[in-house]
Amino acid sequence: MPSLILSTAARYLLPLLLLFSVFLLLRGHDEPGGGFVGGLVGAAAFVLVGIAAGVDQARRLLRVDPRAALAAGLLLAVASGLPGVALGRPFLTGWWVTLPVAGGAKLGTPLLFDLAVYLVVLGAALTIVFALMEE
Amino acid sequence: MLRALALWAVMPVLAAALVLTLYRIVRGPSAPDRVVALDLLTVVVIGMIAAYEVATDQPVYLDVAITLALVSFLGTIAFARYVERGR
Amino acid sequence: MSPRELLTAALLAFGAIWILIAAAGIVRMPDLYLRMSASSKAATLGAALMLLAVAVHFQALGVVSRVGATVAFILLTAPVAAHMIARAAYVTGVPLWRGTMVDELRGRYDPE
Amino acid sequence: MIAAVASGFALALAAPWIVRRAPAHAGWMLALAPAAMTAYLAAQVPAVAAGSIATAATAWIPTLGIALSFRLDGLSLLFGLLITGVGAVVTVYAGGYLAGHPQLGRFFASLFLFMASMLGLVLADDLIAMFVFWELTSVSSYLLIGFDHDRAEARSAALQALLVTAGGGLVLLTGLLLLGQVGGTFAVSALIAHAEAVRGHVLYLPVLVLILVGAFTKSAQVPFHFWLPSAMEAPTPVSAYLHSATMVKAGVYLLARLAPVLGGTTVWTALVLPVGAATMLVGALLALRQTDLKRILAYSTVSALGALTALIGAGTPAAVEAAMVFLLAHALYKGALFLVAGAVDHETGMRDVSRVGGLRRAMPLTAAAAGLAALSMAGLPPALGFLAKELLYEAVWPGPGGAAWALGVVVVASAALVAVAGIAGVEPFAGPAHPTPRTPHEAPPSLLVGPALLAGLGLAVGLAPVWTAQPLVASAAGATLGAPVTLALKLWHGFTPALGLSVLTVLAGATLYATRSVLRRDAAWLDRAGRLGPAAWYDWAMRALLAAARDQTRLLQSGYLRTYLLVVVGTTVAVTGYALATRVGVRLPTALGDVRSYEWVLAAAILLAALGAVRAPSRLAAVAALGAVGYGIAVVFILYGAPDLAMTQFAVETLTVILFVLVLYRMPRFARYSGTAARVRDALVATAAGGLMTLLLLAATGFSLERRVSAYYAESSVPLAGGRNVVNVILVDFRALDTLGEITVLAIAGVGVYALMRLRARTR
Repeated sequence: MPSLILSTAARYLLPLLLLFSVFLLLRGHDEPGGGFVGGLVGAAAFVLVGIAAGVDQARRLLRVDPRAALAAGLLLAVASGLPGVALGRPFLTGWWVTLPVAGGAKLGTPLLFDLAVYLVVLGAALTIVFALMEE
Repeated sequence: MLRALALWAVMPVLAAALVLTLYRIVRGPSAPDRVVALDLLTVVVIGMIAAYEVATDQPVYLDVAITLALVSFLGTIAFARYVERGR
Repeated sequence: MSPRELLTAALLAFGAIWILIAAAGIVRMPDLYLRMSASSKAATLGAALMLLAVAVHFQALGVVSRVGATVAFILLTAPVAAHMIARAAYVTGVPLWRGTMVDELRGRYDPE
Repeated sequence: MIAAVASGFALALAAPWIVRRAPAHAGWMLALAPAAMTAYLAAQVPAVAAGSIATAATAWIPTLGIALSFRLDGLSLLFGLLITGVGAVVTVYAGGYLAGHPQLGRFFASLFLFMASMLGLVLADDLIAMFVFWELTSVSSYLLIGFDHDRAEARSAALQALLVTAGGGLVLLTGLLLLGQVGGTFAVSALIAHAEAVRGHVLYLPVLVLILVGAFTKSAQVPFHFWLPSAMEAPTPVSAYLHSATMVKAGVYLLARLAPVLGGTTVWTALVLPVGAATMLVGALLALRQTDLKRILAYSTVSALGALTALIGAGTPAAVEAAMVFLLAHALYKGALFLVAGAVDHETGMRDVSRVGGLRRAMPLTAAAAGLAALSMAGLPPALGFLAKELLYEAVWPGPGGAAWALGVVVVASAALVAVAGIAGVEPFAGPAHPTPRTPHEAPPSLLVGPALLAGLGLAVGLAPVWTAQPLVASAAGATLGAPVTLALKLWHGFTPALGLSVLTVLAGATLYATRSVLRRDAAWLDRAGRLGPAAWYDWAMRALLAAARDQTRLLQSGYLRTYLLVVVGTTVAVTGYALATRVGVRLPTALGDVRSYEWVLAAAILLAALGAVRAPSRLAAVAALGAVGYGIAVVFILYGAPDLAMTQFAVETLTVILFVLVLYRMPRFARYSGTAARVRDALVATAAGGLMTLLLLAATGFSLERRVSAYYAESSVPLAGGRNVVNVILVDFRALDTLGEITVLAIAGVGVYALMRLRARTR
């Protein structure tokens, strides 16, 4: 018996939560945050939808199966280590490139790795929660 | 002076609130009592964070406060849903 | 003590006192629903005041925006949470206080 | 040499493919390789006889000083020739014997795996390399004994053989490692130089005993002999090859190879000689008792192995020379007799000696080969066996110190062996023809060439020992004694007391042969003795092992999550506690002064919440209290300036609450299951675990941490990794590999839960 109030609140809260989660992820390198907590907050957002509107709605909203996110995360993590090897340095060495856009914003493999961690944490948490939620 | 005030005046008050909340968590006859107490606990902690930030002149803990606010809301909702289902 | 510091101190103190009142309410009140009325309202106000103190104290854009987001978030989620818990409690039959004068909801609320 | 061993293994891989290509004459084609190897080794004889020793080595585990080094000297050459020569003959024989068998490819693969590993064993100069090949032979013997695995007896026999030989292998490994330590090197050739030091070393006895046990299990000496007769479940070519000519002689080879290092002491003779003699006697007597052709030959092999061990145990030059000649003779005639037994079984479908007879008319050539081989086994003049027996008697002749009992045992055993030669070689072919399930006719050529060649070789070497065997045997004996030896092998030794003794033995053997049926009946008491014998011990040990396993599983895998947790937490506390107490020493906090007041309150709050969780009346209360504890710890993180940690802790805490809530919803009503005793025990374990963690943390904080590490991360966080948040930089850049590990664990947990839930859903 999902309560009407909760689902409406969820509809407003979800974007805020997701925004905050990505915000935490991207800021992780300089300010407190990072892949782990970002992933957790992201998972919390979808759990909220799960509770408010039921698991199927949450799965539809996620559009991709949590286990796929899990796998993609792990793959990305390993992939982000490869450029280091390509440069003859040990596996997972950081490699940075300064993008011309936004005043020389720097994009580096550690950020990719952080994103990978985000995906894995999100995937794992949702896999578990959705599995438990399913009747 | 402000920093001392924040630390030695406001913190004890919050500490007292903390103890009262814990009393309710432990004794609370029904489950929802405990959930409400836990919710209040979150607010007390947010208060502590705010006081601590002023005391240490460090704004960095605000993110912790946001995360806490977001996430504890979820805890309460989950509890509520569980209590509704009986047990 | 510059006016800014005075304001921060006042806000902090008031906030803390409101939270203390909420905690006292949660302990002294006889039944769940009264406790909730005390705690959700007072605590939210208390936290908002203290966060405002932080904003006043630092007066940096980053800080103020984050404080604003937090306060907005708390104002949005607290009532919803309180509603959910009260509903759950009422539905599962948590007893009201003996001295309750009238229970407008009885009989008119169909949980299904 | 490495090429020879490597090609052996390559052949093992190629065999199945070759069999599929040309099933009809696979045997012949595959036999070419071992034949080529024999030729190659034979070509080495003159060089080796002249004393030159070929070596080849490649580094294998340099850090441990273990190299895959090979060394071809007389002893290895003799064994190498046996392995490849008999191997070639057996391959041809197996091609015919198992013609049309669906899994012939698998048979040849394991056969060549065995040949290559046996060759590697005899050529290896490094103890560890030799051990690896040793174990490989045990494994391939397991594969071969259990070849037709649909028969239960074959499977149990294979398992028995594996357990006994591999068990011995373990003991051997310990011995070899100890020897390596004592001798300072794993290379056998180098060990010989340190022989004095090894023999004088305090660890000499344990090393000797361990290695002897390994050798005795492999060469089926008395307490461990029971696996060989039951290994007759293997197809006959395997019995002929492994369990007579090569594998069972690996133990003898090991003793011979290590004799210069370990031998020569009174302990060596006191241990090896009696065991060998006892095995010789037991094997011979039991052989008389059997009726199944292959089991008779198996027991006689046990006896022959006993003789070889005894001779090497004696250690005198005469004994060693006798051993080498006897080794060669035995391989030839026993191999031939086994192949004949296989032919008889193949043709008549029966192996019971008492019910088979008069085959000489139907299988003349096989009969001839069998007769020749029996001649050599019985030790009659023209055959090599006679020469071997003469040398055997001269070696054991009680000189001034020699033990008279040894001669007595040897004579009795030899007499029995003569009788066995008659039973195995002559009885099936002599006398009137008996009805048999399949009408016998001459064996196909592939089954004939084996016995004929081996028996013929036995005769040829006997007639002209000087050119054929003398250089080989002399260098082999030299390698065993550690000193070059000159040897004059001649058939006729003149009228020596040894000759008189052999005539006596032959006569005794003939009488035994004549009264064989009587012997079989009244030797029934031997079976009763068998029940108490080692075979019974083995069965008892097996049953005891299974029973212990069952009890242990029932105890530990009780199915209750509670017991698992108890065991896990209990052991961790015990082990870490012990380590902490002994190494680091318990360090209680002394300076409590600088703890601020609200930190006390926080600590009290966390404790109160924890107590609340423990005494909670309902599951939900417990979860709520746990949530409070989690929040308390997060506040501690905040107070000590760790925003990242605090955020993660809050998030994790809440998700845990959510998970709990979801799980509790499915649990049955809450009731107090455990009694007070259980609760007290759990409380004790929990407090112990908590206490341990506190002490660990105190100890950790007590250490003067290596400031350099944190300093390095702090100041290199921006330049190297371009990030001011050191915690995250460490997580994602400096220690990214650890994080990779952690997220993999997380992924596995996620998938694990998913699988469990999916499984549960389907079973409902």
